[in-house]
Amino acid sequence: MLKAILNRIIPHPQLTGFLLLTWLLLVNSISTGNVLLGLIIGLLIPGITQPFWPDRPKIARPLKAVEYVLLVLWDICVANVTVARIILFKSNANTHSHWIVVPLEVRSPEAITILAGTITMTPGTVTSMLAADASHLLVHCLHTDDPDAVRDEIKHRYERRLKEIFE
Amino acid sequence: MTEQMNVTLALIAALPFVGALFPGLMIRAGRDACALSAGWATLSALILLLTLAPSVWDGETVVFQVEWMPLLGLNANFMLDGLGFLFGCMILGIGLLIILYARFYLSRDDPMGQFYTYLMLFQGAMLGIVLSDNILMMVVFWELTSLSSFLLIGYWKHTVAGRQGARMALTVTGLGGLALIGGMLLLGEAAGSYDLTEILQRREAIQDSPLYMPALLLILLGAFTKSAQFPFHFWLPHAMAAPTPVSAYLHSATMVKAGLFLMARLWPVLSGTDAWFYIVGTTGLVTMVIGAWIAIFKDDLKALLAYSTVSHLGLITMLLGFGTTAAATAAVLHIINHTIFKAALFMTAGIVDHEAHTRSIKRLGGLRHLMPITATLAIVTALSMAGIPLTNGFLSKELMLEEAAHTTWVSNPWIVPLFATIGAVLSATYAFRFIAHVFLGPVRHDYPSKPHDPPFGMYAAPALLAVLVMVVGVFPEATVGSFLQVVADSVTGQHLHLHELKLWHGFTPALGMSAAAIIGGLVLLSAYVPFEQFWKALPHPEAKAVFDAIVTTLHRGCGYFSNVLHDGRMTKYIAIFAVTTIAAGLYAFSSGPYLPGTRPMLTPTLVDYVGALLVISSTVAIINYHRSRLLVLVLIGINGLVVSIIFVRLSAPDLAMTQVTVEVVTLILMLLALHFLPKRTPRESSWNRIGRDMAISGAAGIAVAALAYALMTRDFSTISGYYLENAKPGGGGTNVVNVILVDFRGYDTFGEIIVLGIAALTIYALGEALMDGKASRTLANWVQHYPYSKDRHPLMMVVATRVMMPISLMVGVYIFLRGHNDPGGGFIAGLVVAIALLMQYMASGFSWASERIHIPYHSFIGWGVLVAGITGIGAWFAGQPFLTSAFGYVHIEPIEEFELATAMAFDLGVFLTVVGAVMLALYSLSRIARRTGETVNVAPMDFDPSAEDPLEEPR
Amino acid sequence: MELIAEILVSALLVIAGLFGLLGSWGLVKLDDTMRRLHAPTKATTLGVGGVLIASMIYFAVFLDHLTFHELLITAFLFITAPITANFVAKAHMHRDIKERDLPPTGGQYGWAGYDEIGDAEQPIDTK
Amino acid sequence: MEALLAIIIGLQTAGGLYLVMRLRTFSVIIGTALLTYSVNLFLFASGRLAINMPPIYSKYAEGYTDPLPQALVLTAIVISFGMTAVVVLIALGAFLESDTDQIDVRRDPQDLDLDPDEVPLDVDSREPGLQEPKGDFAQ
Amino acid sequence: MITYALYFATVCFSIGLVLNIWRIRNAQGVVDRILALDTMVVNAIALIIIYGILENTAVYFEVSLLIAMFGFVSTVAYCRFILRGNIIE
Amino acid sequence: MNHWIIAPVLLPAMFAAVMAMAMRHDLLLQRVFSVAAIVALVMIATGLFVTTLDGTVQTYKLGNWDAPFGIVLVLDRLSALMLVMTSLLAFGVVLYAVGSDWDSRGRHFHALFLFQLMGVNGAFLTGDAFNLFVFFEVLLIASYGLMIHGGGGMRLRAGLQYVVMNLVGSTLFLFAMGTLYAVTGTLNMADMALRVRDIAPGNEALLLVGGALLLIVFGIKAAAFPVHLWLPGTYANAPLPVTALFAIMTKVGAYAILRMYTLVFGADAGAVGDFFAGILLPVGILTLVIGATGVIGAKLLPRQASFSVLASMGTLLIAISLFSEAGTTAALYYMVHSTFAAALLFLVLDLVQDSQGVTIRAPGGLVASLFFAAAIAVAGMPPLSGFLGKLLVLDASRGLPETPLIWAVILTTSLMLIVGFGLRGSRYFWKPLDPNFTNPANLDADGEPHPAHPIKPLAVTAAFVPLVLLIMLTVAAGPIMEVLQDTALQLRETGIYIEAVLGPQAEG
Ligand code: NA
Ligand code: NA
Repeated sequence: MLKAILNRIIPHPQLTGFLLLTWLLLVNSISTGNVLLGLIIGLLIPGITQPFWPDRPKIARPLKAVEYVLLVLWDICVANVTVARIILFKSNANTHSHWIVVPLEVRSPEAITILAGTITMTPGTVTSMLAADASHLLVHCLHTDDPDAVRDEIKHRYERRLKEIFE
Repeated sequence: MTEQMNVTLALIAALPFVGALFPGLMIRAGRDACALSAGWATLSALILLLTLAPSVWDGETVVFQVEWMPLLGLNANFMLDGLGFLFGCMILGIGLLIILYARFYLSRDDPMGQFYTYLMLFQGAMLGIVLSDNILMMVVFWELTSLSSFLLIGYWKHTVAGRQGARMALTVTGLGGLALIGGMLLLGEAAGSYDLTEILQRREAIQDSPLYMPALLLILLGAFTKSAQFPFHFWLPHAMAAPTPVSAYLHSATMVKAGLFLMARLWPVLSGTDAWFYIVGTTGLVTMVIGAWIAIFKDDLKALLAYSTVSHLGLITMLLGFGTTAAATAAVLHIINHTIFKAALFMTAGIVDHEAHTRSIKRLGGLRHLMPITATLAIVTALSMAGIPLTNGFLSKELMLEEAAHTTWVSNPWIVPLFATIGAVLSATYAFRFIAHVFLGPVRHDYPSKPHDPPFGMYAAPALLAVLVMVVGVFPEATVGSFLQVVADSVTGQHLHLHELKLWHGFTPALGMSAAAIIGGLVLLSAYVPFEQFWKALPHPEAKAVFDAIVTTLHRGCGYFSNVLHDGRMTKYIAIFAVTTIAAGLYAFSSGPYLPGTRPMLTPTLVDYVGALLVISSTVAIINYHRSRLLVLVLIGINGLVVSIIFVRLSAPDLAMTQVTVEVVTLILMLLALHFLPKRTPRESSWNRIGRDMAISGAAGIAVAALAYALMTRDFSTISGYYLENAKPGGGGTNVVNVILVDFRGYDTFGEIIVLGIAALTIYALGEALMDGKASRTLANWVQHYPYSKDRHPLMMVVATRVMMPISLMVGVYIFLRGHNDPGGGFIAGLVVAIALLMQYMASGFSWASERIHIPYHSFIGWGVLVAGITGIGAWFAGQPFLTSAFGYVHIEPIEEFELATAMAFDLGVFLTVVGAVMLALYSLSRIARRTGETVNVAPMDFDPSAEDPLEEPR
Repeated sequence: MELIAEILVSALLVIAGLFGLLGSWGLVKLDDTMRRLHAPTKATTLGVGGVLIASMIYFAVFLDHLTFHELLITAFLFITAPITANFVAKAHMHRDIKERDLPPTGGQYGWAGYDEIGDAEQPIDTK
Repeated sequence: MEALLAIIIGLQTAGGLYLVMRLRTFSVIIGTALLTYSVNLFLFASGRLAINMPPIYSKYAEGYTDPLPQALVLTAIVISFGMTAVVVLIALGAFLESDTDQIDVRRDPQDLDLDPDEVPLDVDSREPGLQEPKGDFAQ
Repeated sequence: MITYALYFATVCFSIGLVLNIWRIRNAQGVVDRILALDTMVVNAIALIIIYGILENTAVYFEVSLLIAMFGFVSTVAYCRFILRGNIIE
Repeated sequence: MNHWIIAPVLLPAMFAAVMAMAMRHDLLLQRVFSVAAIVALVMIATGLFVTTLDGTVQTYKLGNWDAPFGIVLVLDRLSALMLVMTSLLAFGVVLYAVGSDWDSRGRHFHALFLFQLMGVNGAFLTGDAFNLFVFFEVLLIASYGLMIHGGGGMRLRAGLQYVVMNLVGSTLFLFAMGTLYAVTGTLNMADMALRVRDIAPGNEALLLVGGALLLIVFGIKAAAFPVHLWLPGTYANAPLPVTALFAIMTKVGAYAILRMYTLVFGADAGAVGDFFAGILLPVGILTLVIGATGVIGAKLLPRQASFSVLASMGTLLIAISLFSEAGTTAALYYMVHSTFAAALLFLVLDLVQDSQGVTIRAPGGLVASLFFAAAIAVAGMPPLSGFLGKLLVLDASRGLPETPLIWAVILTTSLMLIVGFGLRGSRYFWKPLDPNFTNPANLDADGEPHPAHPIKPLAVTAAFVPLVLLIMLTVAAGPIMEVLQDTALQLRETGIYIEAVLGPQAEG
């Protein structure tokens, strides 16, 4: 009963928390008034957006998520250097681009999206398209001589972790 | 001359108009009732007029004055003197007879109520002319006679002749009427008054004035057109398309005499100059001769009579033109006589037409035996027209010849008498022809209808007039002598010592001329057949052809010109507008002193140059690639982006934010519309055109740039300091721009949100209209010309939106709340929220999303306007004007102090309107799209891999 | 402390500037739209990210004004950049790349842009 | 700076006007959008230019630029947004209803009918109805 | 030192913008241009932030926030137009 | 402070908002509220008008901010007159729209109608130049909605032209506004007037540029040559009752010219004032000539009527251009007259079309009589007020070097109008329909002619509203002229206005 009511009031507890945080980032001051206001907004907005997000995934292991974020951040830095080197020092003719098909095991749309995003933000790869049934990812690789290795790394480095986080 | 105020005069003037109201209603009670209702008013007016006769006979002027437009000098002033009395009697007396006659003349198919209404309107107008004391008032009635005669001539509107004749009369008399307006205004200025009683006293002032000549010409133009003087005579015969009662009334007895009346009325002040003599006298003489000449050869009874009327009007005009009192007296007498015999003649012609079903002289003859009464009446009156002794026509014609005999024209004593005699000969000829070819001779067997005398009601009126012809003709002094004296006195403005009117004056030149006329007439008639051959061999310059050519050319020329100018080519309109603006700006600039500005300029940095480069190149690219529409939208996005960066650079964060947000919403709308529009613009303009447009727009650009530069580089003093000082203390906000928007100039903002609201309503209404029209069919048959990607609601976008939308909404709230103190505010917040929703629509489709969050668009707009309005109105309760703001600082533990301002409520109104308006516009566009038969997704994304059975029918 | 901050901020700015420039340069240099997509997607994000972090540090240290605004923009860009890139890629593929030029998915269905899934009749909205 | 801005304003005006004089509704709309940019900048510039002086109270501010034109431009932006939305929709509607997106509605200058009452000049126009009088009662 | 770094970054991003414009001028298709515009947006955001640091003010921050938001929306809209025609079907 | 001054703006706005929100599905309710609102407007406007009769100029400080910093509404004789005129016109038109069912041929007619009134009233009342722009936009955008009411390809295309022309005009308005602000540093019209009077000599050229641009803007609204070209297409293709309402739109332009170029750029502004007076006369003359030319040349009645509006605007501009007491008096009288006359004409034309299907087929007596009356009014023939108006203009323009030209043009064009209306009117109303003639526009999908609609009594009654007003304008011309003369006097005495807005010490 109580839980049901609480569910009605706070349909998205994580989102509420996230919005509160965003609010505080925005107003840039932590005061009672702002926290209260942030809470109110954090409660109201999910009320509006809730119908658009009917099945929320469970984040099973939040700590893993933090780890994942840090990993990706690091990879992004590396990615930039990698891409920089390709752009600066490789002629177009010497750049070997490939399409890479990545079969997916994660099924949650959120996980797939995060994976796709990660791929795009990290070294030399851009998620170009999903299979119609979201079972595969089409990735464009800027330069590699071993497409399979790239595929394997994606699966190993990112998808595995995402599976852990979401399932 | 003494004046006497008498309200009867107003009553007389008003009665015909009152009478005009009835026939239309009374027609339901029958034709007799209808005629009676018109006749009643006329008779009453006539009786009232006669009650004033004693005053008139005493030489008094009866006046009645009502102020109408004293500032203009246009007043409802009426006066009655001898001349007015004469015309009044003619108008009402003949009017009464015509009403009687028309009752029998018109057929059952003719709308009689309409006829009598028009007739009474005309009567009122005509009476107004002759009773007006104010010359502007006279013009009013003058124009009214043109209008009512237009209606009467066109009474048989189904006939070509009726319509043409009506238009021609309207055009010619309208022309004269307008000239008359000018003339009267000038006359009034020369005389210092518009009141006749005043004007008639100021002969010297008027004739010495430099305005005399233009006034005279304009007034005479009015008089000549109305009285059908050469060369404006041509409309009168065509006006004969009217029913005969109308011809008898308007086109012989009354309206055409309005011009004569005017000349007689103004005779004391306008006549006596050389200009008057040569213009009026000559015109009259020429008209008299030409009219009579043409009349002879007319086979149509009414045409013959019409040209005869032209001729007689010329005669009278000539007499007035001579400028002597004796001639004027003769003119007056002929006005009386012509009215009597010509009205009767028209009525008899009408009877012939009514009975024989033709008025063609060539088909008539011998009617004397079949309709003896009519024949008698016709012959008596026609003899009067010919000027045969013992008829009234003889008297005045004799006087005319007498006057003509003494008149010298450009020091030549022969010209006028000669032409007057010729005129008289021709007059006698057509009068004799009228008698001989219609009534005399053997009875024919081929009349279209068997003629016989009409019922008494129909010939009563002409009979009465025929009797008058004889009585006056035999006993002139006893019958019209004193009347003539009264009228002549009033025309000339002097007390004249008239000779007694008598039949026998002894052997005068006039008698000889008269005799010559009668003999000449008989001779010409006897030689009619060869004479007619001779006529037919002559060229016939037709005034109507000229008139038609003018009207046609005018219509064609004006139409062509107007269509070429207003040809619906918007691009041309814009070009003209641009050229005008540039020219006006340059002209204005060169018309005043200019000093260059002295304000120190800001030094641009690298970024500024880059920004400029961006705008310049994207603008050039837009022009270059403008045919590729999607590309243009991309390029214009660059332009917008840089403009907002310029705003940042130049200290306008609010502007930058607004620019960015508006940019996106506009882009979305354009993309939505472009979906249905052609994707490319064809190459259509010629190089010439492109060159022209380049030149124009280049000039405009240079002009604007120069103007902007000139303005930016000079110092000025502005009211802005006040805003900077008072925003916080007076408006409670630290963002001065926002305080201006919601407080100092909140009223502008109120208007602005209403603009948005209206825009949305318009879009909505248009969308609905398209659903019913051709567009709906076009859409239903919509064919996608390009293959579309199968990726409709992609998973990644949906998921991203799930995160982005709450944040965006929050940003919206944030921007809204901070607006009063920092960049932001209701408008931007509204757009942010709208775009957040839009993002959802893009991700999952409009239908899916709008089903899940129902936004009552109309209510948002309505409430927005109401909230803003009510916030403003709230100030009333504090005794303050609309939109007066209040703000205060609230402190509730444990929350720190915060500010509450009514301006925020106002901003809320802005917010609501913006959201509602954008959403309503999107809704309308999506509705158009759905008419193409688009399917609607029932799941947020095309394929949800996490669903238990993703390919199962979606929830 | 201030010196460290100064060095840090300067370094971040320089790096950000370089990567920003690199992103745009890549856009110019690379010869195929799919390849060009790589440059700005990554480089400019880091470019802006660097600037944003520099700004955060700068305001915190030199103006005693600790702000986290910048994190929000950073987050925004990081969330949106892959989506944008994905859309641009799809648009490019839709216009210029035939399905046969792509490797097969290896699954039951083709790539999303080319293959319709769920052919089930969907309602036609008449509202 | 002033000169740069003036050039930008002028160029946008020229470009906008040029496009407004094109023959298709879409170009015209784009043209008006460009004109809107230019006039907004112009109106903004009427308050003179200032760098880093936003009219928002701040203890660091050395001065404030003229806030009034900014408020005016804001109003103008919003209004022209509404106008643009309407014009876009009308253009769309006009296209769907008439199958053309031409802005010009050509009117033929020769498209004049003469009243049939008027007798053409080449026909003898001598007083119809009078030369051969029918009379008011002719059957 | 920071000032110089700021100038350096400014120059970099400005050149970036010029390069973007070059790409827009010499693009293979409209998608290329959309990509360039998207890059421009990012460069512009960076410039605005740098400008804020230079002028010691946070007043322009929200501008860049909105540019970030709406740059995304408009890029998606362009692409959706190319992909599907109707962007909010 | 007299809160009623804001009522002519607020009342329609609030009613329209409520209508759009709560009554959009209930036409009957919309009609009731719309008519009620307009009746209330008539009463309020009349009341306000009465309060101005004592010669005072009242102001209403919005937000309680003093001029020139806040926006003030100014109620003087002229603005009150315009309000009365607007509301009376609106009353007739809205009755007609209800009576003829025009309001049911599309959505939101009444809300747009009231918003339009709000915009017009706001433009008449405001004392602030930029606010004038805002209310121009309000009335314009509402007019766009009304113009395309009911849809249809041709109407939409014409509507698009109308919108584009006005968009360009609005852009120019802002250019003018920017120029004027940059030179004078103010937006309040009274304040601007003062600043214009002691403008620095080096700024005068730029000031003139601003004024000239503004004049073109108002010229577009007032359909002045050569920026009048939009009018015939727009008027002839809009729903005719809407065109009847648009009779006030051109007057908004005329009003703005009258206001700005007497107050700000008027005689008190010295050389600046003389400059503008000189421009306006030729413009008026050319507009009149073009209008009259079109009246003769037009083929269809609505187009002809549209050109007659041009002609009347030409006459009005001539009168305004005199910038004399008599000229302004004449202008005011002619303005009131031509507004109602145009409304009458367009309502009658709609009656004709409505009663006879698409092609006009010699309709019955009442409608024909109404057309005759309308044509008389528009052509300036007696007995209706058009004649008096023309007399006034002629009278006011005497004694000038240009008098012969003005008179010749006015009188000649009057004849052209008479000929034009006579030509078309007799053809459409008198000539029997050729039985062999079938206008494709007059046939339905099956090739059968559209049945003639019965004339709706309320519509006919509504058409009488402007006619009755014209008759009153004629009969009561004397007292009305006195009021108008006082109005003209007040308009010329700019000191009263400026003092009312800026306070007593302002002038001097
Ligand atoms: Na990657
Ligand atoms: Na798909």
